[in-house]
Amino acid sequence: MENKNYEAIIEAILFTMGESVELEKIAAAIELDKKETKAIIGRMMEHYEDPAIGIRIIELDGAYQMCTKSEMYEYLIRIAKQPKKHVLTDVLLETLSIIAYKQPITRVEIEKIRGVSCDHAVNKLVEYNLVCELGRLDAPGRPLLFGTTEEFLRSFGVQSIDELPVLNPVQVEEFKQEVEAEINLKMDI
Amino acid sequence: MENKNYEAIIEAILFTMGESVELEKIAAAIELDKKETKAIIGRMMEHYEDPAIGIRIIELDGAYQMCTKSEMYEYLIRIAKQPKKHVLTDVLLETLSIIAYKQPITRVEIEKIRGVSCDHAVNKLVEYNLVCELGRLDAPGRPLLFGTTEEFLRSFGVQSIDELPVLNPVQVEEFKQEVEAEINLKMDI
Amino acid sequence: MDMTVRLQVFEGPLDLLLHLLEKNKVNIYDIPIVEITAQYLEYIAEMKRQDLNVVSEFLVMAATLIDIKSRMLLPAKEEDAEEEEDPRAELVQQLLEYKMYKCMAYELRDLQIDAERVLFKEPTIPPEIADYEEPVDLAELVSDVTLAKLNDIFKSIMKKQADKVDPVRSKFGKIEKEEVSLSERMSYLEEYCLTHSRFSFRNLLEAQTGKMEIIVTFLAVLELMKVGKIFISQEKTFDDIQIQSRIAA
Repeated sequence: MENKNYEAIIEAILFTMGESVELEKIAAAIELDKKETKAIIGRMMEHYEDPAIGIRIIELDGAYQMCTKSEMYEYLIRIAKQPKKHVLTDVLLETLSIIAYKQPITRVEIEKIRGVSCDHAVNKLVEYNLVCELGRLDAPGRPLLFGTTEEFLRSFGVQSIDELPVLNPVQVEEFKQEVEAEINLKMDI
Repeated sequence: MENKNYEAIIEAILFTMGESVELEKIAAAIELDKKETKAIIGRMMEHYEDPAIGIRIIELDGAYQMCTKSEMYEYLIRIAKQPKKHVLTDVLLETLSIIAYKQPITRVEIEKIRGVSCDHAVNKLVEYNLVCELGRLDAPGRPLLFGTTEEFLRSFGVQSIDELPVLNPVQVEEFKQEVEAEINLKMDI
Repeated sequence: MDMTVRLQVFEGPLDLLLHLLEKNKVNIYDIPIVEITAQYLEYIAEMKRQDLNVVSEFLVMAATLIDIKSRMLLPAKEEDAEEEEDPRAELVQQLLEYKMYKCMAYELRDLQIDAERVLFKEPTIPPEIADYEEPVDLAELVSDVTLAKLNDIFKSIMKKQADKVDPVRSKFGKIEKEEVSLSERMSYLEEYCLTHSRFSFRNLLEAQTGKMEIIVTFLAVLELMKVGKIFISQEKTFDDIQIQSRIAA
């Protein structure tokens, strides 16, 4: 294998590791001795100084790390600053409504109602600070309990969750059905 | 600023973010329009194919991500840890392939093709982030619609769902002819 | 038994059917329906012994096969033999589609194996940049979503829940092994009748411990009445029912 491909391997190693990698380890991976490896990396470092390249290799105490050139920071900040497209999708809204009306509620219970995994939706709602952890349920596995936040109340313009539009009609209906089912089962001889 | 430096910036952005970055965001960061940005990235992708380079840029549904070339795998794995992967059973793969080709699709439609219920498989695929909800079908019961995710594209190394291997057009054609000859059947696959 | 091992391989009725077609080395378009149906039924008969829950999904297909078989055995009328669709057509179509996706599943697996050789990188965002965080604008996020809308969404979800649940069947719970069997109850009652020539129906039921026992005991009473081993009488509506033994001590 010619030199060039050693560079490709080292590049791939430093890229995927992200953090600093000791010279020894790199040498072992490409099956060359430390001196040769060091020479190759030295050449690569020089090559990376080309302004057409946005990343560089730095040496830290016998280890090497790939990082962005500091001239690129202003652009990176622009990427970071770009407001993420935050949208309350149907999935998020459904999950939020379940949490609002059924809190405190566990992930499993939400999944039971929606019939599909809800990890992603719950995490997003937590990220948006509309939902937060309320502690853990005293049950096997001690699952997390979720509820709405103060931000949620503020965003929807209510003082407390008691002020949420009454869900009683729904609940009452549920109870009625349960009771009826119960009665039907009673033997009336 | 000349073209070359745009490449450096994009390189730095993709390197730093690690994850996929939408074309729109990159374009905004370098203050060019999407078309120009896409052209630059296209050139970069070509340039990265040089065997002296160990990394490449992949496109995922209008977003870009940097990754290692698969030829580097055997060296990388000596140092880097293989990210935890989900083992996909036959059931999961079958369900996934139906969703991939027929998306957006409801659970009932999947069940019709497989002849078995698919709740468990769909939930697992959602949990693995290979499949996600796409909303609800405007039909009685408003059933959930499912489709594949960006993670699916990444895990299977395709740019977009249009790039999935075609449902064997030759085979389909052969099937059709055979059938027509044999039982005068109208195929509709 | 090797059957057990083999049975668990099948993902569903179509999977089993494809297996049978391959095993018999027959063309998917020309299914020897009589043989295949027989073999299919053999499999599910074996399955039934293992797990009734699994079998239910296979039974629908069995019914379809038998239906096709019977239609194929019927002599087709001469005049419309040409236009008449092969009874197997729909099944063939279904099998083909299923086979296609099964085939694509293997292709996906190959793609996945290749894709696994590619490694990505964790974000390494310099702290100066990472510290900068665009706050989520909740007002904008929530914007046109009102509480009333949230309530509507919740109601429709709960309604969907209610629709999904069969109000009667959902209360059945799991099907468990019957703890009180009718024949057991009947012999218990017959024995009781040997020593008691006349007793109260109400007392008899009150002596039972569970709902299931009450029901089965009631059924046993009806059964014994039918075969003439007991005789029942009631003075007025809602009065206690008297049971008289007709079994000689």
